[in-house]
Amino acid sequence: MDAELLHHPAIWLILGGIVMGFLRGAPRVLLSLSLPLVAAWLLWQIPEGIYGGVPFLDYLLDVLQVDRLGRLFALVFMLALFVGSVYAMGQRSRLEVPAAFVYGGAAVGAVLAGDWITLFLFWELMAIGSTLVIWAGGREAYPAAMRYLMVHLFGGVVFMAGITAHLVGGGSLSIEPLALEGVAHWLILAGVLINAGAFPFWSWIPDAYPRASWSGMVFLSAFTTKTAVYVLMRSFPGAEVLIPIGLLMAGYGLIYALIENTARRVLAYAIVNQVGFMIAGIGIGTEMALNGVAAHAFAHIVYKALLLMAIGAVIVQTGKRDCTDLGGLARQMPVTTGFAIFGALAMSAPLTAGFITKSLVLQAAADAHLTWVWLAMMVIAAGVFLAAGLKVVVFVFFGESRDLDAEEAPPSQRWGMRLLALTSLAVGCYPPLLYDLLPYPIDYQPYTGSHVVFQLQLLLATTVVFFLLRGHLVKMLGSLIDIDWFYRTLGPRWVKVMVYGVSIEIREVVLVLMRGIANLLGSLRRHYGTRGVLARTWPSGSMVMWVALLLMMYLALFYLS
Amino acid sequence: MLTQHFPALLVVVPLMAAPLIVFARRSLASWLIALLATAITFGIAASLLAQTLSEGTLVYAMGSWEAPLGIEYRIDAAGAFVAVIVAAMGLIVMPYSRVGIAAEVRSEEHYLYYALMMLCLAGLLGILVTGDAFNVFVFLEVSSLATYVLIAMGRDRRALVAAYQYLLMGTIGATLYVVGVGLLYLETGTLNLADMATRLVDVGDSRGVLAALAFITVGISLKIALFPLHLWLPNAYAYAPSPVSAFLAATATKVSIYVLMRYFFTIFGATEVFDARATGAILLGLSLAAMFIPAVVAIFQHDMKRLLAYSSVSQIGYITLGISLDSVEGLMASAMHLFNHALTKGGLFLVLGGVVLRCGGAGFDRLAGLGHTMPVAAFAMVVGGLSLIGVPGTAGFISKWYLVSAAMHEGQWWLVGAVLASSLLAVIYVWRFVEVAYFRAPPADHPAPGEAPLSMQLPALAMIAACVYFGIDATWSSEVSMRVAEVLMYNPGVGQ
Amino acid sequence: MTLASHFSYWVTVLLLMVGLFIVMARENLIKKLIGLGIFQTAVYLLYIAPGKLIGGVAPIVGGQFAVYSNPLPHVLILTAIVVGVATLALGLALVVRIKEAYGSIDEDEILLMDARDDTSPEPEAKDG
Amino acid sequence: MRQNALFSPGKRLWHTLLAALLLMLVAGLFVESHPHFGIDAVPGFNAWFPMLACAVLVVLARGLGRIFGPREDEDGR
Repeated sequence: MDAELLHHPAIWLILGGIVMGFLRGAPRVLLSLSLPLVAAWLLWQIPEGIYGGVPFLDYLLDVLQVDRLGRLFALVFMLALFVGSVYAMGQRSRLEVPAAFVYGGAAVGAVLAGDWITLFLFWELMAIGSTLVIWAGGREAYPAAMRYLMVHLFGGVVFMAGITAHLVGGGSLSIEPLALEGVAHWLILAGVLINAGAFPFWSWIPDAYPRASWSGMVFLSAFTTKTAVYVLMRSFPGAEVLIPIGLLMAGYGLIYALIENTARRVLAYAIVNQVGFMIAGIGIGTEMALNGVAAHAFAHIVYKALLLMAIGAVIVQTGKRDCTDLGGLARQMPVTTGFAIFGALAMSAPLTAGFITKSLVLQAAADAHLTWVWLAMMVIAAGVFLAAGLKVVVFVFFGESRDLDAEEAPPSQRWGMRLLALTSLAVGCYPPLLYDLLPYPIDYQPYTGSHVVFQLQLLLATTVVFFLLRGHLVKMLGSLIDIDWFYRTLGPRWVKVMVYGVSIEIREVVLVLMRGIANLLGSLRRHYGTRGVLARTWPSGSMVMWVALLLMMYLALFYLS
Repeated sequence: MLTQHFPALLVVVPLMAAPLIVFARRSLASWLIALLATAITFGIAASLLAQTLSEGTLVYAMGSWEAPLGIEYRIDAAGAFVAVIVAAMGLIVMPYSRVGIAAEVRSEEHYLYYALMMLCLAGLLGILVTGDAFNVFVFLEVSSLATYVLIAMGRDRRALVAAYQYLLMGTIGATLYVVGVGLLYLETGTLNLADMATRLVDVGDSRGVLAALAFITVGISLKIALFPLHLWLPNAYAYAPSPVSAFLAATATKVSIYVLMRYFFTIFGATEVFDARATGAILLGLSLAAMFIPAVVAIFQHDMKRLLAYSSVSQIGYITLGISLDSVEGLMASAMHLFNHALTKGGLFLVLGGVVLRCGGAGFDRLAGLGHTMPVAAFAMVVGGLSLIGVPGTAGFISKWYLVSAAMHEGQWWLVGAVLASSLLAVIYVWRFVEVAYFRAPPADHPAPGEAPLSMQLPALAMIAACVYFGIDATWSSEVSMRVAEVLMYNPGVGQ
Repeated sequence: MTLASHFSYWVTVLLLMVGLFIVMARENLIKKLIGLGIFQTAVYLLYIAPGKLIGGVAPIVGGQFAVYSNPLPHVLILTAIVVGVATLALGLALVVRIKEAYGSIDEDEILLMDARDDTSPEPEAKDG
Repeated sequence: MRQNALFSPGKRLWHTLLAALLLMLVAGLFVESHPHFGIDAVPGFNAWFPMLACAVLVVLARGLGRIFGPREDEDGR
């Protein structure tokens, strides 16, 4: 076992998170602020290379692999943890921040994992940590936390099935690009895509994330989907199937974000949209594209966290979550408003991180001469600015005041936002800060006249369209039926709408079917419940009958076969 | 000098401790004797495992009568492995029992409890060391009779009915086993398991052998509580005193599984019986049913003990699934899960025993708010629950991994899906506990309990900790399981 | 291979089935135990009958005896009888305790009483 | 009720916006660009294409909203 493993930042983060669970007050805040810095320093000390030699199952694991890509993601995660801790200093829940450290630590471990098994172990730990973060959101978050856990454990078992099949089939233990041949690789892809929020498992993001506490969602937005993006970059660069998958996610995210009324759900849909954008970028697969995806993962974490912090501050002040209940807060919370505007601009305006990263991916699509992909990405770039940027900022902070009781966000929250804004600005003004960390050598100049001008054209045009169509946008505010709705509430009303459309006979049949479905849970309880056929105390006579039956079956089968 | 008698001493020590305890009568004295006896037994079992691992099969002629005439004790890595599980569980339950039975067993019966535990231990270990088919039956009955009484000691009157029903079922199971052994005796003319395996090769595929296989399989399946022959188990586990539930959950069914493996692979494995007939297929079907149906039943329980009992039936399905794959990998996964599940379920029942002591019951109405009133116990239960699910970092994950790999080796993709889907059901029933313990307010009449006494908490936490330890460092357990599988598969008792 | 030559087996199988049927069909706990006893006794027959050879004598080594019966099954069954007696005794003792606790030895009645006692609430509906 | 949420940009903001856009369009004619596909060589492509796209998106979303909305569970309002 290599000594470097003692300096594994993920282990320190996770252990620190557990210790934090037993602390309160100042020591806890201090620990939460210092841990990410310590972890970043530790990571910086470890030279690139593979460290391991930990025996587990029948394998020797390379627990720690430091290379440019992994280090970049790990550093970004640490930044997210640090800024999130600053922002969450006032969080009353004793569970949330420690859980976030376990979660973030596991994410760091996953992106620094040198082999599939280590990756999977951290992957599952992330699922548990993030469930706890959602859980800390309070009583309303419990069912969502359970649904979230189920989706991720399901994704986990698919992922695990893929990994075991890959290893049993003689595949290499280290994480290398896979050819997408055979069931094993498809299972791995499916497992990762479930965590990325791809169809048909995308609804967990808007379902669970917005139920976390005001600070919880800031943590949640950073890790799970980005880790999935990272694994896809590692294992499936250039897999063409990822382009349609990513674009589908992006389109879904856009449309739903346009309609959604709850501010943080809008941002959750925007996460799906942007992750879809990145996945499409991975599908392009050129060095430029992969650089762009890695860089954009960073930029996205920064601006999405900034927007979520601003909305989180609003939730703390007003207790309201919906666009229709909010408005005119600019006067009461000017600083927060300023940061929110900056967050929206940081998606793609020049001088911010978003500008220097998004254009990389677009450029890669252009260089690969993928006309339709490039056009779609243009739409995404414009649409997300409209749906998640302009819409949220304008509906929440401007417009008529609703006489909400609100004050400016407290200093801890303002500091969190300030740090993020500065990060985005610094990287946007001096791109080499980020470009030098990218996995591949880069030769791209973001600040050319045409780039700046065309980007400004795009932003201004989108703003104009937004103001022109704002009436429509307001009218359609609401929530749409999503995939999760089908498995959560196959509501009787919806059934009626369906049923009245068809002729009488079919209606009868469908009604009977629907009644059957409605009765299913009841009958399940009858059979499986404590007094159900299968669960009650049986008279010993019937137990003996089973014995006799089984014996007969064995004898008959043995003699006949 | 003494070591050569270890195979016999493994049984004799607890067997002799029982009458000593009865003579001692005093609760404390009998406890001390039982503790000493279990400690010695565990030492013997551990040394036997070490010996069998390094030297192979150990043969001990009872009373120096050589095999064809006398009864021979024969222990190999497989038997010693399960013996260590059983003896270790005994060693953990004993210190726990001192306080653990105080609330559940009448004080004048305490010495009987210890004596019966010793008999049960002796019987279970006897099954593992003996090399004689009929002897297996005798030891099976010794342990079972002790078990019936132990269950009947539960303070609920339903314990009596549970014990009675278990007695009926257990006796039928054992009798069916004897019928099978009788038929084998008629076919081969020997009761020595090793000889039987050799001679069966010549006898081949006769009807008598097939009937014997059927009787033995059904008889042992009853003792294993393989679905749908599990009906006695939930009540037996639910109403027995907590230490007894823990001990039985970790050992009794496991020993029977060992017997089934022994017969399937060592005795019948030499013939074509297992391959040619539908044995594997039937076992596979029953295992799948066991993995799903009782798991769904567990979801709807509102008593933690019953929930765990049904979960046991479901987990036994995993073990028999590995057996039904009929491969070394599958057998290894089974052996692995046998060990890991003993750890997990034993630990969970031990923790629950402390909870029952404090809360006065294991019903969900009593357990509400446990996360606040007994945080350590609730947390331990959650960790054990994670192991039931098979979350990485717990022992359950290791078994799940090997089971999935074994199914992959056989190219059985759909089985992989079944195993993983079943583990999602476990998520739901474990979540039921989490929901009750953390989201519900404690009942109004709750006596504000506080944690269980240390003598109960430490053994319980040790088991749960072991559960995590063997989930992280599985080197030992996987190596030994592999040996066990190889011994069972390739070394059919014949020669050495 | 006539019916007569396998007479003992037929009896064994018949007794096994009768015993099992009594356990299955009777609700009276004591009658169930009687059925169990018959079931076990059938097994004794299964062992002992083949051991006896027509014309065989007790297994005493001596010049004048060429054919003798196999003594092992007898020994085994002695053990089995002991086990059977213990089981039956324990079963009857349990029935006595059950009678004390429930006032009945009818299994259906007892289970009905338990079901009535089971006042714990049905689990609430689960979502998710 | 919902209409209250509407934020109308004042005349000054409108004029600034339009002027800026116009300025950028003019500037776009003078900067050196590297069109890849042909369509992006059309003047003002980066302005009219997003406008068009956003309009289409909004229409699409309204249509979908009519079919799939509103949601009828604890999230629905």
